Amino acid sequence: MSLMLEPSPEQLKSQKVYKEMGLSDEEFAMVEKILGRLPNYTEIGLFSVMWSEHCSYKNSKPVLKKFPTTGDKVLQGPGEGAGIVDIGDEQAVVFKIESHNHPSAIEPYQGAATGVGGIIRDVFSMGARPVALLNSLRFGELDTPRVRYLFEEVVAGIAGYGNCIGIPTVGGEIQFDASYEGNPLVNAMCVGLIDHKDIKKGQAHGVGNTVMYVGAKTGRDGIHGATFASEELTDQSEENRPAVQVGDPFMEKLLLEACLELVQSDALVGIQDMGAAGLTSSSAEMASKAGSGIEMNLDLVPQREKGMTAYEMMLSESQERMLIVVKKGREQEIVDLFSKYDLEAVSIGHVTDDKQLRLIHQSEVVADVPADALAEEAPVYHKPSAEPAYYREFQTMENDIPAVENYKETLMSLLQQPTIASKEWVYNQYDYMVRTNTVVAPGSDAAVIRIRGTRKGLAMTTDCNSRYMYLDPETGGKIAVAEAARNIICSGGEPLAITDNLNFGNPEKPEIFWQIEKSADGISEACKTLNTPVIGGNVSLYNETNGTAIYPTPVIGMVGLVQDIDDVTTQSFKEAGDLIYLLGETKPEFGGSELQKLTYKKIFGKAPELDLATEAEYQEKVLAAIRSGLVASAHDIAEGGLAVAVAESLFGKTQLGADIHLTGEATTQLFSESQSRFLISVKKENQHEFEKLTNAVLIGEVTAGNKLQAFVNNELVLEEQTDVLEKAWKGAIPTCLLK
Amino acid sequence: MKFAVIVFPGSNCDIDMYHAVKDELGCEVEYVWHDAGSLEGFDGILLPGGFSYGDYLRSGAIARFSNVMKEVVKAAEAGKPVLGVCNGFQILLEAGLLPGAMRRNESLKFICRPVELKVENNGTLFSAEYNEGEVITIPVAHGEGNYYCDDETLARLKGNNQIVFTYHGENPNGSLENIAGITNEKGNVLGMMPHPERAVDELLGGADGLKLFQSIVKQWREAHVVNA
Amino acid sequence: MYKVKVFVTLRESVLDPQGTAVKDSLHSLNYSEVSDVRIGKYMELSIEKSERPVEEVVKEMCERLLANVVIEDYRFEIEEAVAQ
Amino acid sequence: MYKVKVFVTLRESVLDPQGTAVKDSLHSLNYSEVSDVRIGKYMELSIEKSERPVEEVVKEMCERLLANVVIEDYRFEIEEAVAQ
Ligand SMILES: Nc1ncnc2c1ncn2[C@@H]1O[C@H](COP(=O)(O)OP(=O)(O)O)[C@@H](O)[C@H]1O
Ligand SMILES: [Mg+2]
Repeated sequence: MSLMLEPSPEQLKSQKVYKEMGLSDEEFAMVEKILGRLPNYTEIGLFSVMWSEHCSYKNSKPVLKKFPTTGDKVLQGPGEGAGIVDIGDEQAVVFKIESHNHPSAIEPYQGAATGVGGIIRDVFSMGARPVALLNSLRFGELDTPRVRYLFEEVVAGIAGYGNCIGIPTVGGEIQFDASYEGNPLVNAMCVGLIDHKDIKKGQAHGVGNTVMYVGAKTGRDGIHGATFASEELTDQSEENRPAVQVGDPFMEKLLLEACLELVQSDALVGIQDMGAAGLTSSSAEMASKAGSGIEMNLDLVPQREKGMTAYEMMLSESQERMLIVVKKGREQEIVDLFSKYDLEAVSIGHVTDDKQLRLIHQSEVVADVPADALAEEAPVYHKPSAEPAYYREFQTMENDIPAVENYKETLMSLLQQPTIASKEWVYNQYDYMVRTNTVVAPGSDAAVIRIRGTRKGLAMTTDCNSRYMYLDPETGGKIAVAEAARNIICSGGEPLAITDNLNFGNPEKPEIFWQIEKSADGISEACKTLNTPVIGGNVSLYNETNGTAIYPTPVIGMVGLVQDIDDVTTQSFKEAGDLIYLLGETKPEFGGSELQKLTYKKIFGKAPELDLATEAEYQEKVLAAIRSGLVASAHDIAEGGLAVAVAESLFGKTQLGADIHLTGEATTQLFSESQSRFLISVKKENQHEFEKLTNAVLIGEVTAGNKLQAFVNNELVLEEQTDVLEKAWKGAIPTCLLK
Repeated sequence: MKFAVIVFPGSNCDIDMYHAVKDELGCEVEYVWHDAGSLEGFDGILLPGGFSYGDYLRSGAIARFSNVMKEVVKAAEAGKPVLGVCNGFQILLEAGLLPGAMRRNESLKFICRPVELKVENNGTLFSAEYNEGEVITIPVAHGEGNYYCDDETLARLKGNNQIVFTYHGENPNGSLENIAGITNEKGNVLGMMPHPERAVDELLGGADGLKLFQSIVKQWREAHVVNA
Repeated sequence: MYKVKVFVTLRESVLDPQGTAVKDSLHSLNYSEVSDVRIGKYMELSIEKSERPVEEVVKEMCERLLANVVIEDYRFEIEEAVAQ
Repeated sequence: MYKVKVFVTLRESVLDPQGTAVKDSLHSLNYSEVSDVRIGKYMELSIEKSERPVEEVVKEMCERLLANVVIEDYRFEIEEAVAQ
């Protein structure tokens, strides 16, 4: 029926139907040239999704080229479902981050849930067992019902999927800022473990081998999701949006277990998940990467709805589906394997040698296009870039120290800023313990999971301070990587590599493109100095609502190796009598700080400086001290400065307190957000040795007094009960939600 | 003593249960798939947590029809220890091996955190190693742990000392009379929402769950090993 | 073919946390006229004709699976649907 | 007083994992005659009379809270109840 409604190739061209699919006149002409004829409706659909920004990176490729992607330990860099890094003993860690921003803006629960489901598939499609999930979230200020709804539902969606499938959600970060009000960010990261011998790729080798479809049936949901993700959200988005995808974590749990059994079989040739652009991207990419072709009979595709067209089946983004290539003649084994998990595995095509993606539907060839053209030959655009006026102005500003009247009240207010406040309300909804490997649960700098059967552990974190990014994307980029690494170091791990998620506004605006370029420069430089290559990532552009962009938000996901689980260190002070040290220099740096925002309700000026050489040196020293067993606790000093860091180190152990002695200008000493600083506590008996290893300054002592006291220039400027501070910090987010 | 960990489609704490028994107790243990037709040779049956069949419809409602559940019923009738944790508890309720039913948590939110439990009855084969009234810390992780039963059933639970664990301090889910874990009348089937298998290793934050498993093993040894 | 609608509700005596939460939300949205909310499940089943009377089949399915009679009540409506 | 029954169901093309799981379970219990199951919500509300027409109030509540119109459809029935 609906086939008859599809426009003819001639109509496609004359009525410019391709424009609604997101293709430009030039791009349509390129397709016509590649094919040597006019494309039909299905074919132009394939091109439109594969050439969308989301799938082709046509606007971001020149930027991604800047990233260092290789290293001694990198087994798989960008280009597959997820990157892979060696961790010794023939084991490797697999990880990737991915965004689900636009779907979450429309239907937050399902948008977030399917985001989690998608990134898990990316990891197990490499043959890895997913062992942990993290996320990075951005919302508007919690003062409108819509934002509170988005926040609550996104958290519930992440929990709903992760808890059900049984992968612990062990960490993440959340920031609140008005720029995200209409366009929240939902980035999900998955970490997996694999033995080297099990590494699988998404490649369709071997002419005559069979292409099989496994997992959920295909419905009309999510058609043109990739294109939708590559446009700005407007008030009309509600109408244009594709049918919302609903996640089925139970289906994915079965699919996960079946696929992990499958990777042990030598019948398997290649495997890839059907993510964005579903059947189209998985088939075209698997063929293109292997230098082969694929022919599929769409009549055989398991369908959830009646009367689906070729176009609909190829563009559907129904969840929980995988495409696999298996050796010819071994299909029945695969069918049997999946049926143990109540799943269907269906042969739908075969590998060819002509490099074409050929589709047959109801006995007719409905598409016949070069696989490379879809997967590899999208145009690449070098967008113009222009330094924004705001940046020039901010760079000329002197450092401004906000006026503080009452240090205690200021600390209390900072602890109640939702960005700083306890995220317990969030992570208590996540099963962060399932699979019983979580050594450091959410709430410390980085999460740590042990690797069962070894002494090793993995430390992991996501970080990005978008305010610094906005003020100065290059410095902000460096800070994001440095902060992630600092979190790993403080937990006793050695940074291995990163995955990144570049969330930005519309790249067609030169000021936005400038932000993208500059932050990539900063990230690249930091990755080189800190020896953490980029092994994969994701790009999410067009994050704007009605013309206003979000803050630039290139989220960094980092994983580190804990060599010996005894090295695991947390941020909490351990015992009264321990000495408190500050490593790193404190300067009057308030640009983009929590105190600046609290005081002026806006941000301006320069971002804090970062010297990468100093950062690297300190990180090395702190890790050495931890590995020598000299450190009782270590905490990265970030939002809210030293005072907040000390308070956080006290929380969770109500009986403890701290006396801190500082010299200099009090506001700066307490609340500046200078970078490359660590708050470390050390047992008295280790004082001498610790001081030999680092040039950290002794600033105080952990007390039994249940009270935080800060002295500046020998004057007591701040005094409050630990439990009063903790209560304010814990209660802040629940209180915002009650309003 | 040899344990079976029953694996339903969607179980996800099976591995935790398996390792708790194997690594911390040093007992023999095997995974048993939901369609197994026999539980012969197993001395103790463990139903792990997770989301069997996605917990769609009601938690535990679909799993209780699995083939293996007939064998679990037989094992329970034969007096073998049967422990259901979290989803395992929900399945035991749906299967009628324990009285009552689960509602959604009062907060309507999934809740994951360590909670304090009070050992109400240390006279069961699951709790003998604890002291009566002892307060222990064990994590919960569930969305539907809000236990309910009618007055008559409650009176019977109390009368027979079937309430083994209650929440101490804050009740995380709104359950009736703070109930966290109950046995059947005979005392050989225990269902509990908190996860003792997650509390068997100080590295992961605590080991208060260990005594539960040790109670089962000790009891079995006393009954079966001739020279005990 | 029958189209069967099944309604499953918590028993009167059982406190309904979801219903309470929805009522509270409605009140905070100023729908003070709402005095009670109970939340249950609504299922639509398509059932082919078979030898057994459809009422008997549906009742059995409800008792065995669709409702938990310890805390839930159920009722159903059966419509005969015209085959397309 | 009105007694209002609200039926919330997933939109046609939206995947219903619950319905699928229940259908599969019914099949394995040998109810092979069941060809489709969709699961939705059923709510019973008691609403006091107010100035605004009750239809209008209920529709608004459905749109704002009771149904998620992005993926769900709703319908309702209103009965006037005799005050006890
Ligand atoms: N910001 C980025 N940094 C590094 N690599 C990236 C980035 N964005 C995308 N990539 C890489 O490009 C490849 C294609 O990404 P993507 O289309 O998201 O894969 P998938 O469809 O499997 O999710 C992946 O290997 C991914 O890691
Ligand atoms: Mg992928």
